Amino acid sequence: MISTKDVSMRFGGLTAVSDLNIEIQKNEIVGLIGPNGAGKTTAFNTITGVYKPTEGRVIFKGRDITGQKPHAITRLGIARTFQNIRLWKDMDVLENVLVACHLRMDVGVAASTLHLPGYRAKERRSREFAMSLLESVGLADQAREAATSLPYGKQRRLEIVRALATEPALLLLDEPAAGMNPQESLELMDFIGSIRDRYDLTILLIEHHMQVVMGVCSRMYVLDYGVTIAHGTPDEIRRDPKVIEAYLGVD
Amino acid sequence: MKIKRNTLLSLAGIALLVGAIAVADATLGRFSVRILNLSAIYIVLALSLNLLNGFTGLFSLGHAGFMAVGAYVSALLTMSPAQKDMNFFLEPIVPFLRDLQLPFPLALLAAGACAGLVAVVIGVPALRLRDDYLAIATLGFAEIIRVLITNAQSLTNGAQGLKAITKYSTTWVVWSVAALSVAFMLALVRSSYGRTMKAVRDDEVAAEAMGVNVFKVKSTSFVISSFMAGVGGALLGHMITTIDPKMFTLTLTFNILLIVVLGGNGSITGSVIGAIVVTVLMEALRFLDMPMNFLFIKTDGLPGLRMVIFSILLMIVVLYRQRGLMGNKEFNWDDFLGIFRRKGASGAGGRS
Amino acid sequence: MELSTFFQQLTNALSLGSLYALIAIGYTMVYGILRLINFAHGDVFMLGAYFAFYAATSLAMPWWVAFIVAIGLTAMFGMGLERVAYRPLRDSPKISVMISAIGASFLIENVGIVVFGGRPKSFPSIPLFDTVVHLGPVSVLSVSLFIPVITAAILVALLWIVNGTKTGLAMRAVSTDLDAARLMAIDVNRTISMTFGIGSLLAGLGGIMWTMKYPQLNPLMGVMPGLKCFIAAVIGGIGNIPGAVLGGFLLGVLEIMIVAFLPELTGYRDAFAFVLLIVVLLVKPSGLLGKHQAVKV
Amino acid sequence: MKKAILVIVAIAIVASVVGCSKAETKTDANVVKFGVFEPLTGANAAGGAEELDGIRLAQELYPTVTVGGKEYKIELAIADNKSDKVEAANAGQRLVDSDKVQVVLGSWGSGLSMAAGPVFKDAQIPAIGLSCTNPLVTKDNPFYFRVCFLDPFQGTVMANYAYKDVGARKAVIIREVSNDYSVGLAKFFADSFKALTGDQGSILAELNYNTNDQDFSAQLTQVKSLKPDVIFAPGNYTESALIIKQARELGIAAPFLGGDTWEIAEFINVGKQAVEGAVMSAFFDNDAPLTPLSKVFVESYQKKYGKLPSGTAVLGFDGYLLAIDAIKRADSVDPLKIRDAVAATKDFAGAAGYVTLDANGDPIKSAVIKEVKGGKFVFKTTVAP
Amino acid sequence: MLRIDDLSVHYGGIHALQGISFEVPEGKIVTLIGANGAGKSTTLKSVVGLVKPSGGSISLDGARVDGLATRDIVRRGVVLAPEGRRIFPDLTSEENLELGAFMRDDKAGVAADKRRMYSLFPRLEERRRQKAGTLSGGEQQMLAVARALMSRPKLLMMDEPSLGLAPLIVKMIFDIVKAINAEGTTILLVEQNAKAALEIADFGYVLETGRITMSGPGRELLADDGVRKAYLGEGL
Repeated sequence: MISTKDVSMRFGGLTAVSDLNIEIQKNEIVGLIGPNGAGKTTAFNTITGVYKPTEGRVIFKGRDITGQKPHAITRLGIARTFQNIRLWKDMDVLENVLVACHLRMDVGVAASTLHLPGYRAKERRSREFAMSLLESVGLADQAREAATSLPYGKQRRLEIVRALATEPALLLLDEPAAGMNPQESLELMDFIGSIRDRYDLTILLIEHHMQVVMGVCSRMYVLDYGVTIAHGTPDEIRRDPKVIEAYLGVD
Repeated sequence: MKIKRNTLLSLAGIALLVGAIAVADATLGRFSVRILNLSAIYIVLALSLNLLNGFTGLFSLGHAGFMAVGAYVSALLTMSPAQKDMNFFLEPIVPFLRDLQLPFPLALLAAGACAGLVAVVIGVPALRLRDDYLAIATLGFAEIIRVLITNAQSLTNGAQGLKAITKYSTTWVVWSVAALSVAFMLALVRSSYGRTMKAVRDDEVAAEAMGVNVFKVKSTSFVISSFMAGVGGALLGHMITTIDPKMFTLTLTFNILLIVVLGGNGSITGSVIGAIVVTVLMEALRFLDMPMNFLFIKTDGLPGLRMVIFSILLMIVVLYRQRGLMGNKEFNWDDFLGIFRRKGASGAGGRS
Repeated sequence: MELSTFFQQLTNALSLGSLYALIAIGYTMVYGILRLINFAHGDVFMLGAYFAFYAATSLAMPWWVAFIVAIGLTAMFGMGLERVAYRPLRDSPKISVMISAIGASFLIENVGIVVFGGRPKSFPSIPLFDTVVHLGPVSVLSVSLFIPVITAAILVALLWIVNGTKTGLAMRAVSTDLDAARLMAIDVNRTISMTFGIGSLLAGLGGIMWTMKYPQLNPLMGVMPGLKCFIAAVIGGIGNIPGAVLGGFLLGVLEIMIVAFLPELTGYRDAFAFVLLIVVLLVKPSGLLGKHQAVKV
Repeated sequence: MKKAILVIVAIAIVASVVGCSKAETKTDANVVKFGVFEPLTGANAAGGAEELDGIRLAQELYPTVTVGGKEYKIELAIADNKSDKVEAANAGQRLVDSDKVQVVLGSWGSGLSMAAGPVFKDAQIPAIGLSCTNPLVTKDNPFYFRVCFLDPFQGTVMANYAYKDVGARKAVIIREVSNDYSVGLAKFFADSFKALTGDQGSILAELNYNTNDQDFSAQLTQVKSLKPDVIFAPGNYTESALIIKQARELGIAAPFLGGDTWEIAEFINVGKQAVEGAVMSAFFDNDAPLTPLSKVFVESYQKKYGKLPSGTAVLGFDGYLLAIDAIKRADSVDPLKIRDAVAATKDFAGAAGYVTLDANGDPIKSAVIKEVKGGKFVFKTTVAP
Repeated sequence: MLRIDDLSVHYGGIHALQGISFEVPEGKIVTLIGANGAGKSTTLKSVVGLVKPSGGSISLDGARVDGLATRDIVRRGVVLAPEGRRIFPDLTSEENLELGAFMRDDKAGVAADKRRMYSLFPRLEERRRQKAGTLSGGEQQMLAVARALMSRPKLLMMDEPSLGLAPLIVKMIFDIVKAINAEGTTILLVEQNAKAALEIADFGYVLETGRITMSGPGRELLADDGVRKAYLGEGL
């Protein structure tokens, strides 16, 4: 589905990610873990086009997408969420999702401003789709509330739903469980598993709480200082001495 | 049920407004009608700036430039060759432009189109800049346009400006264009495309990640806004019937910006109210410039006092009510009726 | 072009450039600390000139006393302006603060028109500044010899304040991270106020020097110099003090040399400043000496 | 939030009430209203103030007019046009509509007059321009007249002066490119000067500057290297004074010639020593009385304002008197009749000479040439058309 | 020393702290642990006045300090080494240290403390003329701690000092924290690296979405099953 070939990202003298090689198959859920500042989010940003990698290639569905603009990459089927929630604060919950639906509506300014019949049909479909997505995370009742008035956990869910509205094949989740208590985190992981099945997704997910991702991921990559220090199944990772040392910080 | 009621109310409201304008046009003096019509032009201009500033989050200070383009294009296209000869008495106008004459509606469209075109050519590259950098770059563009117009003697008549432009900006014309602009803005803002603009305003990075082509959305907004500014500028020219480059300075842009800010950044209702309030207030405050006698204190005329009071009012709004009169809310019947209901419930008798 | 003409133009350019530089420094100081384009800077500049005018004429002070009083008043005015128009908006979006700056500029101009009158006033001639000096074929007004010296002195003094004193340390801290500066027990409000004071002091000084060179005052006299010097500050890299000086000189040289080498384009002179601005913004938005600031995602 | 709205609404209400009550002042049967439409703020404020001084003096001397045996009191309705076209049209409309004036006087600045011209034309109110010299002001507008000469005439006069009196064969023109007045005058001067010298190359260069520019060193250095016999630099008085000052600093000795806008105290105040010897065309001179009224004007002006009048002030005076004269001749206060009377003006004796209006509404008038000498404007000669 | 009673903080619609109470006794190390967004940083920010509480009280040595300006709170001896270090990247390391002592007027004392910091963190002395932004993450964290100590605080609050640091450096930082504490400075430590924090803490509190859900001596919490499961990655 997606692979990165020797992707490196340098800022000035600082190498945030070096020689990242990730390979994910369709319908896998893969974790990208590592301590804060290990370069996980930078890796996301190079995949989604926010940064153009200093070196290396990003291949999605057999196609080189390195250096493409983020919106173009989203159109190709990669959607993401953000570590620090980035909802549109002056819009309500439904509108937040509808903006993401715009991508697949393929309507121009003229058609949408004049509310031409074709646009009306598409808009109706988008609304139905958005509402069904909201329903799936229990936000349908709050569709008309301001997005930022939701509690933290629900904002996270809304971000995921918003990403789903772009109808992606690959979903990148940046610390989806941040700010949740362990119970909520576990529920979230179940939810992630369920959307994978329902929407036929491939998921790459950043976390730094390992036990949260262990249950849901089939494989994981461990980053430290931008370097991939390990990858494998949760069991392999759990036993890897390098991971234990670098990641858990045990003495 | 409720929706039906509101639709009916809206229709009634529109009918009432049309009636009011008709009555005003027929009965009010020319001065009042002039102010009324000027308000309509400012509605168009304020909406155009609000589209950029309020709905797309682009801070542009270049509106005067696009207005100038619109005003000149429409003026030159509607003038007869004889009028042009009279105007260009220093240096003759270039021949192809001399003989080109279009009916007013076409000229108005051409004015908008040319302003839009200028926006594409010079403005769009500047959209890579952010915030205050964009503001000063657009400000710079507007000044450059003005200097070009001043120096292009055989095209624009330079500093002499143009005189005897036909007065097409009648009450019905300006208010129709204003109504059309309001309708257009409402339709745009409520459409899917309008939502992407607001998304770009609130968080560009998130918008880009959700598949919104941020650059395209910004450019579209910029070009539409310039188109409207061009139309507004043209209407202004056809109202005053004479234009020159000195009209289109930064002060003009600031005036429109004030309307947008006063009315509420991101509120169509706000821009409409702001345009009317500001235009009327500027004239209503004129008494401040005259000699006054308040009881015992007599002053000689203090020319300029009006502008002082006006600027103080503006500062009060900016400092104490940053979101303007309407915030980013729009007028709707439920809130409007709610005001009366609340007053009735609290039993306040002080309604005048 | 004859050599003497060229040298005369070069002198013109340096003289204009150093004046631009002097005013641009004030702009850059204020921007450096608040990231705010102080649209009212040009109007503060105008006030400085008027204060000096009234002190020297109505109050009949000796010119140097008048200058000191005027510069002091201007600095105080700048601090007051920050307090009234910018401080209440410190946590507001950038656009609000900019609009407030525009509003303040409007207000000062309009008050100026009412208080000072719309008719231009002329500054009484001060022989020390108002004599023509001949340097070979080149002639120059004596004030034009003082201005570069003053600009250089100000540059040195400011670099010392910013890099060598505790106040300067606080200024630099406040300009990078407001909250972290608070954690260092820095009085952020006072530091910002002081920066505004210094910036306005320079505007006042610039206004006075300006009227020494071009001895007429009117309430809108600050608008064009304000814009030009802002452009100079942006070209040099706004927030960067040596950058402002560089930008001022560049702009002065450009404006003069355009006229010198392409006299048929004199009518476009004002446009060139803006063209230069836009080119710099598009090619290197952070200015010639400015640092690039990455946007964090 | 509510407070801010309340404040604004309250002020708006108060303003409109006061404003309206002002506008609706008693329409006394025995009052004639003269609208004065001038830039009292903004870039042209000084010129507007000069004209207003002349008008006020005239009102003081001639506060009434007798029509049909009835004495009418003359009231002034003054509107500031802020040196801005949009405002100018509004102010003009306000005068005819709210103040219901019978005649309009003004405005300094031809562009402003042109902006309000159609308003007066529509309302059929006669307007008398005072010092607006642009040919377009009265063109195509049967309701606009003026009491000053026009730019083409002024340009010719100065070209003649340059050629004959200065003996110049090579001239440089410095134009304020954003000022219609300056650009127009420069062109008329250039045409005449070329005709006089018979040399298309007699204008060595036309250099430009913009309104509000203050540094002209680059243009002037250019001028210096061209070594012209004379420099024609019509434009705003402040910029012009700065140009001459900077030219002298650069060591340019050639005489400077300009137009009527120079004849104002600020020109000498700003230029000081440097403008000594500058020569300009003017409307009027205190030392060369053109009519019996000239002396009356100069004396009463000095008494009222404690200074010598400028050519602009005298035109304000004359405009007011022409309006009274027309009302007397029409023997009516009906604006249309006043208009016809104004249009028929012949040999009207104002303080600044005799006025006869042509079909366009423009006077055929003499110009005066003055020079700055000893910090004063000194009469040189009168040029008849 | 520090006492927090029923502290509430709102950010717009979010109720970030929902009435928490705890105490930091003089001379002790107290730690707040919890997930991202639980409200740990908010707590520290409200103590130094960077965040205005919407309810509750904060008192220092018995005197209320909520509502005071940050500068005045710092002058009373509370200092925060903030999350993400927040060093001044364009200033040199030495200037950063001087800023830490900004409120102090005793030049000799400041100079002595600077020397002490250099002996505590020799790496910083090597880099004293270098712009702080060019330091490595660990060096920046050392600088942040040293800068905080330059004000001679009575109470040192540290927000995630181990963030993004290599284990060796984390260990070193924690050793220094212990040493500082031994010299008499009270410490309030916020950490996600719960294990390291609890090991050195006298007392710990667990924050969960704006509420304190557990508290107890560090060692006890370390042994608690719930804590182990939720925050220590046990049962991996």
